[in-house]
Amino acid sequence: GKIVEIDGSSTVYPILEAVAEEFQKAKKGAIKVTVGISGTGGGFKKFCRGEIDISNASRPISKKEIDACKERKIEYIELPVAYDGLAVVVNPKNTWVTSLTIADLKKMWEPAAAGTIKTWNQIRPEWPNAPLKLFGPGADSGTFDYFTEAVVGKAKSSRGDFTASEDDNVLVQGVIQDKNALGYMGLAYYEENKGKLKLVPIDGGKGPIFPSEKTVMDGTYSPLSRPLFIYVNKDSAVKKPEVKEFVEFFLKNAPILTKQAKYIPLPKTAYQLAQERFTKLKTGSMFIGEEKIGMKIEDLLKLEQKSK
Amino acid sequence: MNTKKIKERSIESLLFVCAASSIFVTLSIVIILSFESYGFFKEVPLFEFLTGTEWTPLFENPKFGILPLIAGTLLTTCTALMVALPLGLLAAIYLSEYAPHKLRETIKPVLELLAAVPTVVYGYFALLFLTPILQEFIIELSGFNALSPGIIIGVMIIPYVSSVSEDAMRAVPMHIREGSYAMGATKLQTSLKVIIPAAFSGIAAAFLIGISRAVGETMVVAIAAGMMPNFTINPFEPVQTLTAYIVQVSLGDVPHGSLEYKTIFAAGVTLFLMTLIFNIIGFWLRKRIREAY
Amino acid sequence: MVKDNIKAEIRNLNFFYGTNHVLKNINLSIIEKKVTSLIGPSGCGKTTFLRCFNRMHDLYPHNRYEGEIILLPENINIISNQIDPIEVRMRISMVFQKPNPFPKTIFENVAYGMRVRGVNKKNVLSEIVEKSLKGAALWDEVKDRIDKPAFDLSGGQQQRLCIARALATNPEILLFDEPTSALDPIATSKIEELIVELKNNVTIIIVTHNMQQAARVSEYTAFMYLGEIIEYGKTERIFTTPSEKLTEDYITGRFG
Amino acid sequence: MVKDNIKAEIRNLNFFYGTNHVLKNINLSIIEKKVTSLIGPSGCGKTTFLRCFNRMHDLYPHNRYEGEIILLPENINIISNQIDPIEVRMRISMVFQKPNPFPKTIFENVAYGMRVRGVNKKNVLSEIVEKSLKGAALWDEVKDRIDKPAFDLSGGQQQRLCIARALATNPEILLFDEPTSALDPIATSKIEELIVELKNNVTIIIVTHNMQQAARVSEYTAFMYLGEIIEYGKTERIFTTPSEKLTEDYITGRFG
Amino acid sequence: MEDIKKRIKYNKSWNYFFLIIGLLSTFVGLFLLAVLFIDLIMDGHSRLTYKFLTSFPSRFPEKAGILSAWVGSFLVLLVTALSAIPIGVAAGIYLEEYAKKNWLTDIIEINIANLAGVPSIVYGLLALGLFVYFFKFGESILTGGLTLALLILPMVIMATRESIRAIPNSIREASYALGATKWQTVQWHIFPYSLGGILTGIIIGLSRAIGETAPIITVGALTFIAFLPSSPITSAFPFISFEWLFDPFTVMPIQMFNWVSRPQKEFQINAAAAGIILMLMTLIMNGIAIHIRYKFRKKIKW
Ligand SMILES: Nc1ncnc2c1ncn2[C@@H]1O[C@H](COP(=O)(O)OP(=O)(O)OP(=O)(O)O)[C@@H](O)[C@H]1O
Ligand SMILES: Nc1ncnc2c1ncn2[C@@H]1O[C@H](COP(=O)(O)OP(=O)(O)OP(=O)(O)O)[C@@H](O)[C@H]1O
Ligand SMILES: [Mg+2]
Ligand SMILES: [Mg+2]
Repeated sequence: GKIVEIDGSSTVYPILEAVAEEFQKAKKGAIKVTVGISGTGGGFKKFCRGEIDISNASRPISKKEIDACKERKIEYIELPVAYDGLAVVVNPKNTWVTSLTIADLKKMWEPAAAGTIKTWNQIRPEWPNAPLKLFGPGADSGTFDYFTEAVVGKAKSSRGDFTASEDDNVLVQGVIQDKNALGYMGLAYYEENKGKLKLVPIDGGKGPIFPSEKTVMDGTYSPLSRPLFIYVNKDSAVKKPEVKEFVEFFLKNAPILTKQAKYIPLPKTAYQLAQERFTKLKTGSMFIGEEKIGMKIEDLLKLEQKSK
Repeated sequence: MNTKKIKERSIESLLFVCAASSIFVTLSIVIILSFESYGFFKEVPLFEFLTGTEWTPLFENPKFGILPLIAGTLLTTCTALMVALPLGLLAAIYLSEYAPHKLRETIKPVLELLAAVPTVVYGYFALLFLTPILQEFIIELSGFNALSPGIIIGVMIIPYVSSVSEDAMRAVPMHIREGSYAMGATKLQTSLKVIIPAAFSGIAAAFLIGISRAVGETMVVAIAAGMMPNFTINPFEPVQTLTAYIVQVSLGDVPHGSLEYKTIFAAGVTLFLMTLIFNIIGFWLRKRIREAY
Repeated sequence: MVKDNIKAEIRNLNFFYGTNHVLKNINLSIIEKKVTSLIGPSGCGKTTFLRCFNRMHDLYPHNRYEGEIILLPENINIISNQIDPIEVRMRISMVFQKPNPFPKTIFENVAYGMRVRGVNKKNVLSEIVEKSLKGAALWDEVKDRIDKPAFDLSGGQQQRLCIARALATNPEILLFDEPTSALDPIATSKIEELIVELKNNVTIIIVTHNMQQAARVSEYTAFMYLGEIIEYGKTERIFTTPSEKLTEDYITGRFG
Repeated sequence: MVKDNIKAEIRNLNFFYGTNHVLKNINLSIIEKKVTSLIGPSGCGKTTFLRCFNRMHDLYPHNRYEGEIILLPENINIISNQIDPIEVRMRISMVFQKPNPFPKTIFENVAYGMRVRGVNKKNVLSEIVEKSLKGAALWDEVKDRIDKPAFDLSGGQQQRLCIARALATNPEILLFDEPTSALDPIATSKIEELIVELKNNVTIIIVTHNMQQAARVSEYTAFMYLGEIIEYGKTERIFTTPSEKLTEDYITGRFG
Repeated sequence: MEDIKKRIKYNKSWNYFFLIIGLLSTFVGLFLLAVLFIDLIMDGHSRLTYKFLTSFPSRFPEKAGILSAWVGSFLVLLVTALSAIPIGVAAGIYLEEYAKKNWLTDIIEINIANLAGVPSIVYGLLALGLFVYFFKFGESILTGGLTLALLILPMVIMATRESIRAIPNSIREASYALGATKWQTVQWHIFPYSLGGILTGIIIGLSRAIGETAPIITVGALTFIAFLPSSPITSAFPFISFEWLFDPFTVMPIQMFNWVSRPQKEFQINAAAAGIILMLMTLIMNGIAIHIRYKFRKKIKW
């Protein structure tokens, strides 16, 4: 049978799942879609081995991954599909934290903090001398990569002594159960557990800002908002009509489906630009293997179009 | 006559091949584990692996000290054993010496259901049900900790401990039991003074099976213990076990061939060797009871 | 000659393994400080009968007693529900067909009965153990290895150890179920001698399939068949002039 | 009177369970179409000796034969490694101490030996089954329930069923290991009668602990003690004028 | 005498005390099991509908179902059963009836005892290396089934051996004494008489396998699958297709795991409902096993 094989980020998974479900319904089961949850890194590794048609990613493809793909002569089309904000949360019983700066976050999370930064008052002296319990996604997830890059300045550069889970719900649970906890996760997970978690506004230089659809879309919630992507194998796009159909279906329905999946859609024009990019089979990454923290996707796409 | 013999021979050979296939399984385990971890130990010195107290293989500056994972494993295992060994042994004594025949025959299979519950179910039960209850009593208990999954694993392995110990106690021939009762002993005296000493090696074997199960349990700790490679002996803190680490990495589906991929095999070898020792000691002990009567 | 006192009086004893009616209306008197032997073909119920005396059947479900076994001089019915089987067993000991020492040392085997009774003082125990082993004619053979495992003894020694174990608690009645059937001729004759000696102090009931053995050791003999006592009397008479045809057939080896 | 032919000749037979030397230098002749009985105290090696004849010991590891059991007239040594034990067992059948029917129907139990030999025709089997059951004096009792499970039969019937099963394959020698020790007197006498009848067609060796039984059914008797044949001869003579002291002690019940 | 009576009383009070302790210990686990089950039912009962069984997973929790999961579980178990049972039973028969005592069979024996105690995740690693990467079966039903087969193989072997061991030697001797060969004895006696125990062991093994999560995760089967594998029966010659063996799959515990990690609360309800069904499956299988054991025990009394 015709199968579209997709794998990658657990963050992007709900969007892909929604698309896959609707697509299969629209095709009345003639085309099968599988969506794996291997994490962004895992997804790219399979993608660059040519095992899957589409890799979904919560960060742009990295330099290493670009090389890996090149080695196997895998060409890819990079398509932004949605925005996500990272929510930094604490336990509702935490009365002292009203906002955090990126510097605060760095102090907590940088590798040097391992084993030394153990209490809240080490971050700011006015905070209590209570143990600082950190929760975050596992090291193989795109969220982890993005957060470390935005906060510490280098992807995967993080202290090791925090409680990690690939399952964001487990993180939510961890923060709910521990008064001294702090964690970060996709905004959707916060939205679903609003009553039980306390959202912390982030001061990226322009004063504390809460993540929301608006602040994410207009770029003010920075640097902890990010675009989400899919990467389509060019060969598949060319040779497998079902893949092409799937991607087109995706881009056409993205505004509604991303919202249903609790993510923030890109502006309409961005989807049109992405569609164009796909039609032209434009390969390569706009990010040239590094993240442009805080840059709006729309601008990037436009920029790219102009430069051509 | 001759075709009959050929038939017999070929059937025997076929059956032998099937029996020997178990060796093939073990060999594949050993080969695959050692092949992949050989690659690992080429890059990470064994000494560092065995003595390092930090395990952060997936980070920017990876550290490959297995001790935190071993500590986590031992911590959850010990907690589990503190639950399973006494309860399992007491249940075994009750079932073997006290319970009426009918009751025993009903309870035993029901008790075995404890081991049949999917471990994912147990995992969330530990995290969402048991941990909050425990936190009522132990304030310093983290949301993720070694204690709660340890207790749940303990409950889960009760049937392994109780059923093998019970078998061992019931293997003590009736005439020995009669000898004791004929002296006017009560059931308790008979159990403690005659049955348990006589079934000792079987009970020890049951304990070893329990240990081996507890060491190897995966999903419960992966969900409820916190995935935090923490070099600690405090059961109130989050920890990561060898098994949970393997699951964590598998959930991220690391690419074949990378160093990260090899780390799970290094952890796997460690796990395999740990259980191997327990399994083999347990095997000899069980064999001894079989030969005794 | 002293007058023969009755030690136990069996009245209308019936026994059932579930629905299997194995002992049928047994009436018998056991004479004090004498040896009474029970003979009869395999499966006739000898073992079942013997085990009624110390309530061994209580260990298994679905077993049912009917009737009375009156222990004298107290005049209590030892198979009644009101009587605690543990109390009965403390007064009536048993030696089994197969030697069944505990997997413990020789000392602990013999001391076991006293320990059960709460005696734990080493010197008291030592004394009793020595006395009992002497009583079972085993002391000389084991006195140097009293702390070795009992399993290391030969079959005959093990059986004598079991006798010593039973003696240690000073029972009023001693039950033997084919005590020599697993033993060689020399061990057998040792145990027979022992039984003859023991009867000076204790009432003995012995089940045996060896009629010569019954003739050698016992004063009274009961012949059982299909769960009934066919004939009972002085051993001499039973073996020389049995009054029942069945008894005669059995002792002349016509069947069994 | 016909001349007594020798059916099997045992020469210097030794047998070891691992290192346990159980049969010691046995020499004996088994007479054709006669009953030979083996008597001796428990553990002397009777069963062990009997099981050499159909190589039953081959089923367990570490067992070792030495010497010869020559089957006549072919003059083959049935315990030699060159001889296939299956071939031996097809010619020499055995009936065990405890009846051991298969958990199958009566018919299938008796037919089993033929099925093993590849006979599967229903009418051939039926004929053989009927003949064998008649030969074992069981036909009348079971002919109406030939397709019922064999386990529903009584002990004595089961034992006769096992005899029928053994007869069905027309063995040259029939081995009996205490075939009546688990049976009641009536069943016992039925089987004894059967054995007396069978010897017209087949050579029989029987182990028994009942000396009267040996006297009743056998022409020849061998007395074993501690793995050796102490005395062998006509049954009459052994029981009336034994030449060995040990034999005399045993048959007069001095031990065993 | 009074002394003795006092002593008996003392001994007996300890005895009763222990009776209660023993009873409590036995029931602690069962109590927890009941709590767990009730907890699951409280959470999940509202989703236990026919539709839940016949729907594919969906992003709308109220529409989502476990069709692909239970079909996947069923097919994986089928592969497991077809591969583990013949090999396991054959191995058990060999070891009990054929094997001579030598170093080789000793090794096999220790080895099986050890395999039974190897953590399931190690089997997952083996399968990852062997089936996924070496034989290139991918993350397919075949891989999943074979992985679980490895896991239950020692259980099947042990169950076979145990139930063969329960057959009295007298039956074997009776058969051999009539001149039967080894295989005839096995075929006509050993196998049929031990079948009850073997089946019981197999079903219990399978009921373990159905709940296994870790090794399946290791081989990488955490996937959104909203379709059924290809049909094993085709309309064209030869009417049977083995394509389904190589199809991707999901199984019950994985589906449950997947739902549990969703942000929406309603998915937790789905997870609980899937948990109930999973537990019911294991309960039913265990029930069947108990039934078979009981029936065979009644049929054959040695
Ligand atoms: N636990 C039991 N349940 C049912 N029936 C039993 C049980 N034990 C024995 N029997 C039956 O009770 C009868 C008497 O058995 P018992 O053991 O008392 O005989 P016995 O005279 O001691 O024989 P033997 O000389 O062989 O030891 C036998 O028919 C036996 O089958
Ligand atoms: N499998 C075995 N391994 C080792 N020794 C054995 C084995 N079977 C029997 N023996 C020993 O061999 C000796 C003879 O045993 P065997 O069974 O032949 O005696 P028997 O004369 O038939 O006795 P019984 O009258 O009690 O049946 C005994 O001392 C016994 O302990
Ligand atoms: Mg008896
Ligand atoms: Mg014998």
